[in-house]
Amino acid sequence: MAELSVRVGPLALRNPFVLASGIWGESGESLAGAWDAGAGAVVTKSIGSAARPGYPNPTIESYGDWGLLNAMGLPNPGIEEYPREIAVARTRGATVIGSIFGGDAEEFATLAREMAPTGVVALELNLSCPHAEGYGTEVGSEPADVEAIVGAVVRAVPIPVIAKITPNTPDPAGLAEAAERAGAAAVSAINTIRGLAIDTELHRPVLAHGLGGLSGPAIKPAGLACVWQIYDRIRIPVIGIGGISTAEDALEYLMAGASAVEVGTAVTQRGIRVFGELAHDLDRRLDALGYPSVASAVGAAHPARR
Amino acid sequence: MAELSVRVGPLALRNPFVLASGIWGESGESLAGAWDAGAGAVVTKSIGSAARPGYPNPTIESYGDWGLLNAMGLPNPGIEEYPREIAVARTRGATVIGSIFGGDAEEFATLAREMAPTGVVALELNLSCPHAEGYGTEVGSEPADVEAIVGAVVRAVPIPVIAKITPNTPDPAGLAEAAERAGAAAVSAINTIRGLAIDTELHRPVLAHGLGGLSGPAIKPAGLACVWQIYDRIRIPVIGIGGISTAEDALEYLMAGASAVEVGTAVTQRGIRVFGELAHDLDRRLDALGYPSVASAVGAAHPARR
Amino acid sequence: MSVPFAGAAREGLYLAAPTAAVRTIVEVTERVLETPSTVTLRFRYPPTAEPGQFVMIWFPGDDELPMSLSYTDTESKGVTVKAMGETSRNVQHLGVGARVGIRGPYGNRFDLAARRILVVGGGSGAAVLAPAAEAAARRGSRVVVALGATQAPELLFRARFESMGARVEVATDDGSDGTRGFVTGVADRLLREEPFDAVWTCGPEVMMEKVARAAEPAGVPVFCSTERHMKCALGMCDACALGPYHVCVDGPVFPAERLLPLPEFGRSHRDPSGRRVPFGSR
Amino acid sequence: MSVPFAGAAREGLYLAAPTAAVRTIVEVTERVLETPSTVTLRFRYPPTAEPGQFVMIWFPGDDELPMSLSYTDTESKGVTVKAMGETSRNVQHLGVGARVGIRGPYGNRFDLAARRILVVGGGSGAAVLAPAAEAAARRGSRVVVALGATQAPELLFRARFESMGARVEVATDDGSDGTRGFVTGVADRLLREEPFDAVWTCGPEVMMEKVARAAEPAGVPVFCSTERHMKCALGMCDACALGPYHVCVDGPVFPAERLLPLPEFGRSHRDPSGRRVPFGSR
Ligand SMILES: Cc1cc2nc3c(=O)[nH]c(=O)nc-3n(C[C@H](O)[C@H](O)[C@H](O)COP(=O)(O)OP(=O)(O)OC[C@H]3O[C@@H](n4cnc5c(N)ncnc54)[C@H](O)[C@@H]3O)c2cc1C
Ligand SMILES: Cc1cc2nc3c(=O)[nH]c(=O)nc-3n(C[C@H](O)[C@H](O)[C@H](O)COP(=O)(O)OP(=O)(O)OC[C@H]3O[C@@H](n4cnc5c(N)ncnc54)[C@H](O)[C@@H]3O)c2cc1C
Ligand SMILES: Cc1cc2nc3c(=O)[nH]c(=O)nc-3n(C[C@H](O)[C@H](O)[C@H](O)COP(=O)(O)O)c2cc1C
Ligand SMILES: Cc1cc2nc3c(=O)[nH]c(=O)nc-3n(C[C@H](O)[C@H](O)[C@H](O)COP(=O)(O)O)c2cc1C
Ligand code: FES
Ligand code: FES
Repeated sequence: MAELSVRVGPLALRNPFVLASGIWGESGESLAGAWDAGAGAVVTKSIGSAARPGYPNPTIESYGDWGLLNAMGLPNPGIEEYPREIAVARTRGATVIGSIFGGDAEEFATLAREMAPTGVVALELNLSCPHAEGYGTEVGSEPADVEAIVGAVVRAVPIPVIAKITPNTPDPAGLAEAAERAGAAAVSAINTIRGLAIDTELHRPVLAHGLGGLSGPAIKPAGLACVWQIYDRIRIPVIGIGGISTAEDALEYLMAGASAVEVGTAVTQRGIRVFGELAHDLDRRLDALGYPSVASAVGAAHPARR
Repeated sequence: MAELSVRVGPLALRNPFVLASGIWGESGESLAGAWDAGAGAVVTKSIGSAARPGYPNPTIESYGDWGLLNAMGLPNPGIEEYPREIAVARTRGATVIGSIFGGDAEEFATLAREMAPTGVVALELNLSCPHAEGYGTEVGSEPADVEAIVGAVVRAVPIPVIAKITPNTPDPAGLAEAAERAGAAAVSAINTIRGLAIDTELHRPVLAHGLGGLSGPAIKPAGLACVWQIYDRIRIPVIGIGGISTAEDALEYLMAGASAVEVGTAVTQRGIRVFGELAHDLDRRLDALGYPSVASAVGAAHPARR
Repeated sequence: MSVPFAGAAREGLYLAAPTAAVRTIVEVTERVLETPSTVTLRFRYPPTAEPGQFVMIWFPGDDELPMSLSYTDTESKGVTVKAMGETSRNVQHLGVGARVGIRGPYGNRFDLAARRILVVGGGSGAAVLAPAAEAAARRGSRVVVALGATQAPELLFRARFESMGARVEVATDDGSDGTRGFVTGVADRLLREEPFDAVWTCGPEVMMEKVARAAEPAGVPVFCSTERHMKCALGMCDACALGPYHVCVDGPVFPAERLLPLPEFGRSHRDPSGRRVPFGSR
Repeated sequence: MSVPFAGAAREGLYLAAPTAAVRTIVEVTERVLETPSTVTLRFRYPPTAEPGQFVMIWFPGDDELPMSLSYTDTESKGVTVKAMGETSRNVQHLGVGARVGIRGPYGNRFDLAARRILVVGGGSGAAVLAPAAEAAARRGSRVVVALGATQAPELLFRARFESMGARVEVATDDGSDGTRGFVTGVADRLLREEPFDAVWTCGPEVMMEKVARAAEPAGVPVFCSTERHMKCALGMCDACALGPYHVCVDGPVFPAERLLPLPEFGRSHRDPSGRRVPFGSR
């Protein structure tokens, strides 16, 4: 029985498997459901200043078992309504991390001030959605912007701030360093990879929005590369995201340097029970390999640790 | 019988299927073999100033049928020896595009001057290899660098210059614009996506170099997104690359705005005969959809064309 | 890994059939005007489907919408679309040869084991009930149908229900056929007249709630085919959340006993932004 | 898409068996010192393999190298490694329990149809010839072996060849056993002594070329198991180019008639950078 509970900077999680933002994250009941299924924490859908319907359908395109393209367009009920959903999840005992998105440092700070008092244990800043005009990658691709936004939020709220980094960049570690400089408690990576699908029969993009973001197994190599590079350049913890659907995938992330991981697309393949299964399988795998705890495997693939 | 021959700026190709750099590209006999198998043109391995052995093995990791991670490390016989390989391919009638990589504008220009007289119809500049220290993305991620390198080569040689763009960037179209400003005849996209694989049993990266680049079906969405975005922002033609293994994949690229495509990893899945098959299948597919030529499908998915 | 992105239904609810998550473009092979406001589109789509399941159907240039399969049992599948908002109104004008995108089928199915079934349909609800009733009748079950509409010409699939040998009782808001008023009244009466092993219902949620409450005293289990705004249909995006469930993978068919305890059942749904919106307020 | 990244052999050459492209970590279950400079490592690796095929074997911390399977017919596969450079020297010290990465098997195989086979092995070449000869002998073919080495203790798999019922004739450079000199001399003599339907050879390329030329007058087809620097083993990176072929997918076994016309056969190979290097100049 390996020790599954982890610390991610100031956060204590019962296990390293966190529900990723945008999956089961609009309603409090769903967040609670993911928690009940065994998630170590749950991240809310990214919440903005006002209610947003998101893009029209089609919003997703599937590639069988290796990938999923989506352009939801950051639908969310808006910061005014959303606290009641967090309240539902909290009543059920869930450890909730609030995700927010904004167009600039000020909007992020305002959202943070409204989200913090709801009892979320930390805020994750969406600096990385690849398909939302004026948000996400558009405000999170330059270290200076990341530093400004993270700094503004850190100054605005007393709870830990996690910067969620884009993979659509030559230097993810540079963005992570900016977040660290600005006082982030942790960095999470990655969000989806910018992608497009075209229907040749109808000669048009499949998604109503055109561009979308790829998630699922296909992006695991990219996510691992980002975590690997970031781990070498910052001292705050990294949360690994991207294509995790087995305990083995998660262990790759841990060994690459992640202190915890987020799981998204796998929920559509394996159902929400994936959280309980991942924890169980990781436990057995750590035992087999002789690691006494999740923490002891973190960064194990880096030369200094080998 | 759709018209398969295409023009890519000043280049005339017998069909749009070009052998991508790094695949069958070290020996003249292999280049000739790809040409004989039906490729519309063949791109050489990226050639540098001196012979380079590349990274030690393992240099590749396979993900079953959806992707392949490699870190060859730009092995190549060096510009002094390589012209004899080009000569072999040219003797056999192949349309050869020479690929070069360098650490700065000057090195690129020098290589270009040595490569141009070998009879290559164009030069493709590798501004995008994601795992070679001092080369590739490290010199091709900033528009200013791209502009300087492309400009130096354009001034150095009389033949068309193609800038091969990285997907590991927030704004591929910005890099393409820089190439256009500097006088490139075309832009090609994409190179591989930075990636990593970890062996949990041995707690170390699988590839000897650690970081590598992902190719194959998994990167098709990313390649299409880049071509789509680039097409809207430049007037010179785009060559689409990434995960093309069927005529349908190629047609997606054409409709996204590519005037031709390069095919790499599919050679390991379907053998070199893939070139003949792609041309045959694309012909039938264009007929079925009522396109008289490859050219008539280029950009067909863009709103202005629908 | 071998499980495609199919949506994974929760244990303890019905089994969902394995689904084809990848989109296919199909051509409309047949178009039938069922009522003045409702059209059926048929198309060749080979994946197996069960009565109760739905597809995501993409009307290129317009929206992609969830639609129950009104024909499930051959390769020639069908959807029956009622004119509501912009997209479903546009659909009324699609002709043979039109191309639409299909993914699915998604979701669970009606359990066909019951021997005596009361079917209660309101509006376009008959679209999903008809193939289920047909399958049950074919297995020898007794099927009784309470069918409601605003007015006589809008009674959907009346002839189809009759031709499967079902007893059909109708209600119209304007009394132009059958009982004047809501179909729930007819359902109440039928529940008193005959013994049933199951009630299947689809229609406005308020109607389904009434049916469910009416059947409670008799102890007859009620199965409701529910609707929520849908985007992914893969149990991921949370758009279709209904209490702890996701209609796209845990439903659309739920036993009423699971729904009645939910504060939102019959009262509110969520708009595309995820805001809770009371029914009737849109 | 269903074809994994397996390497796709060219039409007109032998069939390559479908391969497992994904890497597996296995444990060494047995270690046998075959000669003073050669060790066999056995490990459990279930994918089917044919005599002639090779695997890419990763010695973590060291290189990944192509190695012929010296044991192919059960789940307990094996490779037999001769000490050459740094990695293969390190391999000599690997013990039971050591973990190595395997992908493959790759490449084609020896054609077992011939009834009378002359096997000509030099140095570690016997590693790939032994399982092939074994399989042929088991099918009832007559197997005659010409085995060469620098000195008697280095004669690889001599006992193994003998125990399969083969006639074994040896040559050593120093005359410490059998004929003094090259194994090609022995092969020449055997070709004159007996009729053969096929010659199989593996060893230094210069040796194989000699064998091929010697068999030409008699009209006996010769099959050479060739080596080139390998990286991908998937027919992609071009490292293993040999004329128009890629040894990893079109070979490693080639009919000599395909090789003899190539200017580089027996003369040059390519170093890891792709430069053409004459044999013996490394
Ligand atoms: C499981 C399921 C099965 C359905 N089966 C049928 C059927 O067989 N026949 C039929 O006519 N209709 C069916 N519907 C309803 C259908 O999906 C549409 O809601 C309806 O056609 C109106 O769409 P619209 O775009 O024309 O309306 P709009 O003007 O866009 O909106 C009107 C209302 O339609 C609903 N709606 C719009 N988009 C969606 C969406 N993506 N998902 C769910 N609801 C949406 C919303 O409640 C909205 O308020 C079903 C819905 C679900 C969830
Ligand atoms: C299809 C094939 C089957 C082989 N089967 C066997 C076998 O059964 N037993 C055996 O002992 N050897 C076999 N070899 C040779 C083996 O792969 C190595 O070349 C040898 O072990 C020397 O490796 P090293 O790293 O110790 O030598 P190094 O000191 O690194 O180099 C010595 C020489 O080995 C060769 N070499 C190094 N790396 C590679 C590589 N990746 N691919 C090919 N050659 C390389 C080069 O010619 C080099 O000049 C086979 C090679 C091939 C291509
Ligand atoms: C449907 C969908 C919606 C998403 N919405 C959000 C979001 O609102 N905010 C965010 O930061 N990331 C969002 N993401 C990205 C995920 O949180 C995650 O970073 C990404 O999907 C990679 O992980 P995965 O491969 O496990 O899905 C979304 C992903 C998907 C598939
Ligand atoms: C083994 C391998 C080697 C490559 N070498 C080069 C190279 O030398 N120069 C270059 O520009 N791209 C190189 N690439 C990138 C390919 O040219 C191509 O951009 C990429 O693989 C995506 O296409 P694909 O999915 O069809 O393989 C290489 C790719 C692979 C898989
Ligand atoms: S539509 Fe049901 S969760 Fe997305
Ligand atoms: S090793 Fe044969 S082509 Fe790469």
